[in-house]
Amino acid sequence: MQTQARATTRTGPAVRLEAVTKDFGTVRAVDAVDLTVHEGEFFTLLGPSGSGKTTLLRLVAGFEQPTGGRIELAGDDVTGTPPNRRDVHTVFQDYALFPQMSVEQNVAYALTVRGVRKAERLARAHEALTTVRLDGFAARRPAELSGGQRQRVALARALVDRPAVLLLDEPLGALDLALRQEMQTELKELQRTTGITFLLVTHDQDEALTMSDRIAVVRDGRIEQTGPPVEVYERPATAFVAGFVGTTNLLRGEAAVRVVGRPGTYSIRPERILLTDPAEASAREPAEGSARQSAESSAETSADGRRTVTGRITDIVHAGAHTRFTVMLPYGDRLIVHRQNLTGLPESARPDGEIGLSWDERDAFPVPS
Amino acid sequence: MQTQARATTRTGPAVRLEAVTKDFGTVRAVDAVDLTVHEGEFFTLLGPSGSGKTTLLRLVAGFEQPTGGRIELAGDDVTGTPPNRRDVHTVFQDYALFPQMSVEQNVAYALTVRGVRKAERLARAHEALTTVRLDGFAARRPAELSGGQRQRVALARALVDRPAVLLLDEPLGALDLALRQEMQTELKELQRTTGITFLLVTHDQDEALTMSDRIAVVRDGRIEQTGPPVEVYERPATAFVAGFVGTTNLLRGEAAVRVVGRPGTYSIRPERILLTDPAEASAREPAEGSARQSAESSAETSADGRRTVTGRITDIVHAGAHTRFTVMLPYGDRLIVHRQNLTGLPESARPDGEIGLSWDERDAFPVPS
Amino acid sequence: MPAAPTPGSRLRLTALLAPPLLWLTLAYLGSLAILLLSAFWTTDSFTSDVVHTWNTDNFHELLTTPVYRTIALRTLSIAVAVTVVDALLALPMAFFMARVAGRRWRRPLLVAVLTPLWAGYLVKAYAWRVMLGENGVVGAALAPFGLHGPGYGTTAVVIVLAYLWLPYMILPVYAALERLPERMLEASADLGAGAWRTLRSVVLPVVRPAVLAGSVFTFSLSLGDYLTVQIVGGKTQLLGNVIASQVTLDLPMAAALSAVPVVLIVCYLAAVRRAGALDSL
Amino acid sequence: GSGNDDDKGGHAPDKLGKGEGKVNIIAWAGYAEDGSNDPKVDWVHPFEKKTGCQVNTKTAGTSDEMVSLMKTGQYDTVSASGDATLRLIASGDAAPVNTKLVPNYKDIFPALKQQPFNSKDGRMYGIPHGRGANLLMYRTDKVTSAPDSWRAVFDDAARYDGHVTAYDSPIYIADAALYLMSAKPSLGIKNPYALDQKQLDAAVALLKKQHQAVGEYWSDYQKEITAFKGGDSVIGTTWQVIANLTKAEKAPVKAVLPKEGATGWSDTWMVSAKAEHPNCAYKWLDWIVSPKVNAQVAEYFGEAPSNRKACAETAAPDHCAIFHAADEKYFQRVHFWTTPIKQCLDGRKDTDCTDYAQWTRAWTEVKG
Amino acid sequence: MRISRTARVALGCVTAAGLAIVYVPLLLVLLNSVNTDRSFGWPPSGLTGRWWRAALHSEGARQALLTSLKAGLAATAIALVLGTLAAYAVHRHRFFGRRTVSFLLVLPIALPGIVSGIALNAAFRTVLDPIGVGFGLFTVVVGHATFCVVIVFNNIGARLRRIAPSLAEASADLGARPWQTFRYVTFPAMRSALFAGGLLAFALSFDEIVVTTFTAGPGTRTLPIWIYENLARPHQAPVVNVVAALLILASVIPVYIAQRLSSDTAGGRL
Ligand SMILES: Nc1ncnc2c1ncn2[C@@H]1O[C@H](COP(=O)(O)OP(=O)(O)OP(=O)(O)O)[C@@H](O)[C@H]1O
Ligand SMILES: Nc1ncnc2c1ncn2[C@@H]1O[C@H](COP(=O)(O)OP(=O)(O)OP(=O)(O)O)[C@@H](O)[C@H]1O
Ligand SMILES: [Mg+2]
Ligand SMILES: [Mg+2]
Repeated sequence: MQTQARATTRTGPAVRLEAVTKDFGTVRAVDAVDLTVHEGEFFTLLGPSGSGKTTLLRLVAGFEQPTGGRIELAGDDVTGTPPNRRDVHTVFQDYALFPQMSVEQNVAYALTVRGVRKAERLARAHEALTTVRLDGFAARRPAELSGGQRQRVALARALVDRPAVLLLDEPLGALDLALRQEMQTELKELQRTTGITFLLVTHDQDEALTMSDRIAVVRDGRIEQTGPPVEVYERPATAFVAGFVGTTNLLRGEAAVRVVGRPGTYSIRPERILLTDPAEASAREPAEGSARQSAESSAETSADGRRTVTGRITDIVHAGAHTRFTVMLPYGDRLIVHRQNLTGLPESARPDGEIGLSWDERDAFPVPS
Repeated sequence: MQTQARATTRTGPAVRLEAVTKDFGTVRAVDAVDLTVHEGEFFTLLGPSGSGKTTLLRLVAGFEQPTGGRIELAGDDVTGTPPNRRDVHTVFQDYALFPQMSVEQNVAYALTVRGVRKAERLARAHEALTTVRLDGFAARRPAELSGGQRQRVALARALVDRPAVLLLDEPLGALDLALRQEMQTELKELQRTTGITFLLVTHDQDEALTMSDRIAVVRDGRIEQTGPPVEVYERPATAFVAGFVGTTNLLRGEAAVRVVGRPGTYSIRPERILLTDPAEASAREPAEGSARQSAESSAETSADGRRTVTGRITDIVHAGAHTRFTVMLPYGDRLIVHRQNLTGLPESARPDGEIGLSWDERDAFPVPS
Repeated sequence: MPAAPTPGSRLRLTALLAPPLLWLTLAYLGSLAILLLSAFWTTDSFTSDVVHTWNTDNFHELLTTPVYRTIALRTLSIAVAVTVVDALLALPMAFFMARVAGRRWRRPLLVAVLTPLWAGYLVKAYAWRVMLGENGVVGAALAPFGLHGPGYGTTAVVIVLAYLWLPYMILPVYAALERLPERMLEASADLGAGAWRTLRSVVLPVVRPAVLAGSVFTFSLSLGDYLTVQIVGGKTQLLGNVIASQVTLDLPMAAALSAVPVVLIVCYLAAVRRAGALDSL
Repeated sequence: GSGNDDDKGGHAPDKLGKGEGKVNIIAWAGYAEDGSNDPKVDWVHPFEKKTGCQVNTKTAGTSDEMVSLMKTGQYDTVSASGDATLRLIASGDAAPVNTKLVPNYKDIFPALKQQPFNSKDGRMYGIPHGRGANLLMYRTDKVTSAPDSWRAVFDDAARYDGHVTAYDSPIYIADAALYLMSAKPSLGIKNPYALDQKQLDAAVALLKKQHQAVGEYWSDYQKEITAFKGGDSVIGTTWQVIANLTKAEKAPVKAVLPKEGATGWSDTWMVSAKAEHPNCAYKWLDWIVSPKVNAQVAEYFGEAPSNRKACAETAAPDHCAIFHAADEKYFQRVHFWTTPIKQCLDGRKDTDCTDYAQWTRAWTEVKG
Repeated sequence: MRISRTARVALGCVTAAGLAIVYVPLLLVLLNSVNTDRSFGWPPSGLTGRWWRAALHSEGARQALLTSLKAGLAATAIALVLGTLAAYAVHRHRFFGRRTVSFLLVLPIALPGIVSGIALNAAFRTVLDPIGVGFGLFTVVVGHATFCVVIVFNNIGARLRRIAPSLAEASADLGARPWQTFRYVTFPAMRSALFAGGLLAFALSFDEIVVTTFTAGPGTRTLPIWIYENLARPHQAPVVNVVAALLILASVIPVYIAQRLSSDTAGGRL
């Protein structure tokens, strides 16, 4: 029946959720979510633990039935359809490989249950294993594989009959960093070459940012923001998104007035702040008209739209590719500054040194709180 | 007996391993390791999965007996001493909280077994819980806590009687990124305020780099390099260390000659490479005497010790704080370049654009392979 | 995770639950109900025919005749004693098997413990009869120490019942001990606890539900036994014997007597279930 | 319902029809051997061959079990002892037997016919099978005084503290009553199975005293033999066959019929009132008391045969002598088990006697 | 936990002593099977092989063994089906009264055999008899199956707790219909637990005597009943010893296989 599903002309986006709600007893895990994933897209659900990402994915796969709303796959309403009749496959976080079957049998499973002939089954299983570079491992049992290899078998198993949508629930969560980075590249590559729609769940912002075409940030069963990685990162819709996607300096109330110069809530990314000599900072020319230079503000805005401020470095941590400076401003505000480890560090960038900070005014963007 | 141990004057470093070897049957998990951890130090064992980090920690804790060599704690040979008579406590990766005891009872356990009076026990348990900001949770069971909270209970339990050394086996491995970063800061803070020697095991380079006073990189049961984070990152002793601690461009053989200008194995960190306009790159003045300008080299070295090269951008990934460029050089070498997301990106830094790359000659450092 | 009820899963649940529950209700609970109901009937004293007139004479007699109370108490104490003896034996044995003996030895040891389950209950009881006799093995083994065997009687009953049910206690305790994460023991030692302390604070709480689960068997099997008592009990009689002797003669009285162990065991099970031990059965 | 309804229990057939091809039997262990335990001991297969009636045997351990099994109505015939027969007759579970249809009945010892434990109102309710006495057995090495009275296990029981044994059944109360008949004539016991409340109380008191010296109560061969062999029991009741077997195992024991006489058992093959296979049941009745088979059973089980011609058929020529088969003087001293009922069996009309249910409760109390 | 040498030795001694106590009576049974005496006895008066010969020719023992095997297998089969269904319901679904089900399932084995026996007896008599179903192998099987269910239930339940539910989901996700999921995924994962549970259930049925006594019909003689009848009979006790000895020797095999098959800890759960 999956072949049939594929044969029908697609009449809509790969996945569409309309006002989908899911309650577990009194817990509302998913709360009136609208979501559209386009065909061929690499879409990521990003959110903290317990935000409802897995539940959303399980609703799409059909393991859970929504309490309200409707779910469409390729334009067809599948709200009541059981998992085995949906043209989607899942890569589980724990891989869920069948322990008693060989790698080959695992990968061929979707074909076996559809009654595909043995010869074709094996041919296609090997093709899928080749795609994930595991063609030599067909005869092994899952227990005889390393974590990364298992992950790839799970992938091959889900890809073998080219489902319309592939669902991935934190597929890299159990791997160590080096392997995780390697697998990220591979996954992205695979999605590109197969053209299958990927719907990925993760709580790792790096993973979401580097792999996705679009990201939906989930919080407490609701979607806070949907958009391409750059947009989500550069223009977070809420303070929560700003904080969860990347590190940020959040400034509210008085601190915002003092540092940014305006009341409200503002976010400044640590990597957007430049370290300068304090002398240089004070030498900058203030902007024309002092309306923008409020009395309480400890910072100044120069004519070229850059805002400068001086402070004292309280902590320096060498974090490999960048160094993290913690700078204490007058009035007790604290800013985190990241600086790529290149040459040309100002003299005073040492513990307890007086330092100048400057950023483009537009980099301190307001966020609804 | 722990009180006694603490009462004796310290005569040596907090932990010292001398030619310690541990075999499991035919597997040599730890291979003649020498290691010294000073008092009050935050020391990290960093290495890939299966490298023997946990085994090393367990040898120090006394859960395993070395096959050969000797182990000293504060100058005393403890090679045969059982765990309960060593003045060290462990924070286990899975926390190993006692499920049937309340948080308070868990934390007070070390005091209970030493027969401390109930009133004092409770007072000190609460003090420890306050340190980890969990004073309101004393009556709960471990099962009623979130992952991060459990982790902190485990910490409080190990800290309650101020051991000389605290051993931590991937204590943050099970947490999600946001929580992990928060806990990193907390751990570091705790170590600073208590002055206890921390010996941490991790496979996460970021964690190791940001938290440690010194790092030992472990591989196949041996220590490849020991040193402060900056040193390990900036001056990796081996290609393995260079690759494992941070991302790197490793250049060997012909590629080294073409890119670096000399035969050998070289590492260039992606964040050390500057993106420039290709015009600017070729405008640079070659260094005097063309000895350094070999015929095969596709790069040039300028007078100020900067090496420049041009290539074509094949991939751009916005990774939040930085953007990752993949640049294809003539002859097919590929370089990864990280660039902090600041203003002033060259015109041609777009997909398929011709781009100039430049780096300080010293940033392409040779590594023994 | 158990799935939440949806229309489809509810149907499947019904299909899953119906056969076992029907069986249980029809074959077992129904039988029990019939039995307990018949406790309210009486028997023609001569013909042993059941007279279907509703009355509570049997229970009245049960509660007012001192000998029944004596027997019930004796039975209860024997069941408790057997359970205690088994727990005391099973704990060190299971501990050795699960935690001290090498990995290679575990399976053979377990086989060694389980094999006697097949040897035939009666045969074993008779073997003990021979061993406990005046000139039996036990007497012979104790003689050099100037001691006597216990002879036939309540002590012998406790010994033999404890012997018979020992595997039922070892098995769950062993399973619990084997599942106990090594980490817990290490954590305890790491925090300064010696072996005894660790046993008391960490091992025992984990083992407790398993002991309770095992005790469901040792306790209830002892409570109802009457053959072993016949074989090695000397002149001892337990509830089981009285029920057995009444059953052919006066079924209603036997039914009333049966209510005693039923009530005892249901209470016991309820208590054990509270401790969460039914899951470790 | 009442057990005195004459119509109950059905009627004896006047003539036999063809065998039904099957018969369900309740028997004491050893009464219906089919060679499955010992190929040489088999009188079931020859019966099946001869009559075409397939035999299903259920072995019962006690009289009470037999009664309850008969009540199921699934069985055609039973080898009931005297403590079960009257109950079966009264409840109508057993039917009267037309002895004319059992040719071998004529050779049964007359002393076994028309006894209170196998007949009612002059009608036989079964065919007598065999008999034996409950003897007094003791170990000659431990009991040197050569007792000849039940006093040894009652008033003198304390001498063998912890080593006295007794039969584990309410019917054993009769043994105490029998002893009281001569030891305490003032109680006026005439028949050990007809005790009024006062007499029962006296017997129970005696048994309670005995209880203190009892090592164990026995109910099967095996237990009794091992107990005497091992020395756990040194004195107590026994059956002749147990005595013989214990002696065969080289234990120094001796069994005597004490001067007070003894209780005993006489088994009767009865037919169920609801028998589904009455013809085969009658064939079985005739077969089992035929001289040869009767001899076989008597020898295998260890009892006195009921058919006087059987004495000529025994393998051991002195079997009948050992078991006193034809010794009517011997059996006159034996009071065969009879179910105690409300109407006193000794003919007293002025008082109610205690029934078996009361005995059962008394027995539970004796054992404590 | 580090266990001192002394403690290890002490524990080892207790275990050894325990096992010794477990095996002494069994050895005695073996010994008695070649004892010339007709009844159980100590010390043996001489050695003989005639009981073994008699036992091997004992038609009754063979018949009883056959009956026991039939009853055990049938009861086990029923228990496997019912126990598995119940375990599935309880461990893979949430419903009101979930814990009560496990409680009820435990009852038949927790209540004394004599109570179960007479209850079943009374019920069969009042219900089955009138409709013409007599006591026999069938009633024995019903009785045994009732208390064997919980054994299977516990074993399968323990296994289900350890099988990740995601396996069945993965199968459905890959297009398998429910029965395909059962055939390819669930059943293979449960096989060893089924075997271990079945074996224990069988062992329990095989050695059951009390319930059997009250549920067996005429001519239905299981091995324990045969043993019971023959133990009480002077001529047969040694033959019973032989049968018991054979059982002991033969039982090592299934127990060992069960242990091997279930990589599970205790192999079987009660
Ligand atoms: N079967 C269930 N029954 C009851 N509550 C549930 C169930 N599944 C999920 N929940 C609850 O729903 C909420 C969302 O859970 P979900 O697993 O979708 O979160 P998640 O975003 O995937 O988290 P994580 O990153 O930790 O996997 C949580 O509060 C969780 O406790
Ligand atoms: N008890 C043991 N028996 C046999 N081999 C062992 C044992 N413990 C560890 N090893 C082996 O020793 C080596 C080192 O293991 P160890 O657990 O110390 O690694 P690790 O660095 O902590 O890895 P990870 O990051 O995966 O925890 C591995 O090859 C492992 O398989
Ligand atoms: Mg999740
Ligand atoms: Mg480790």
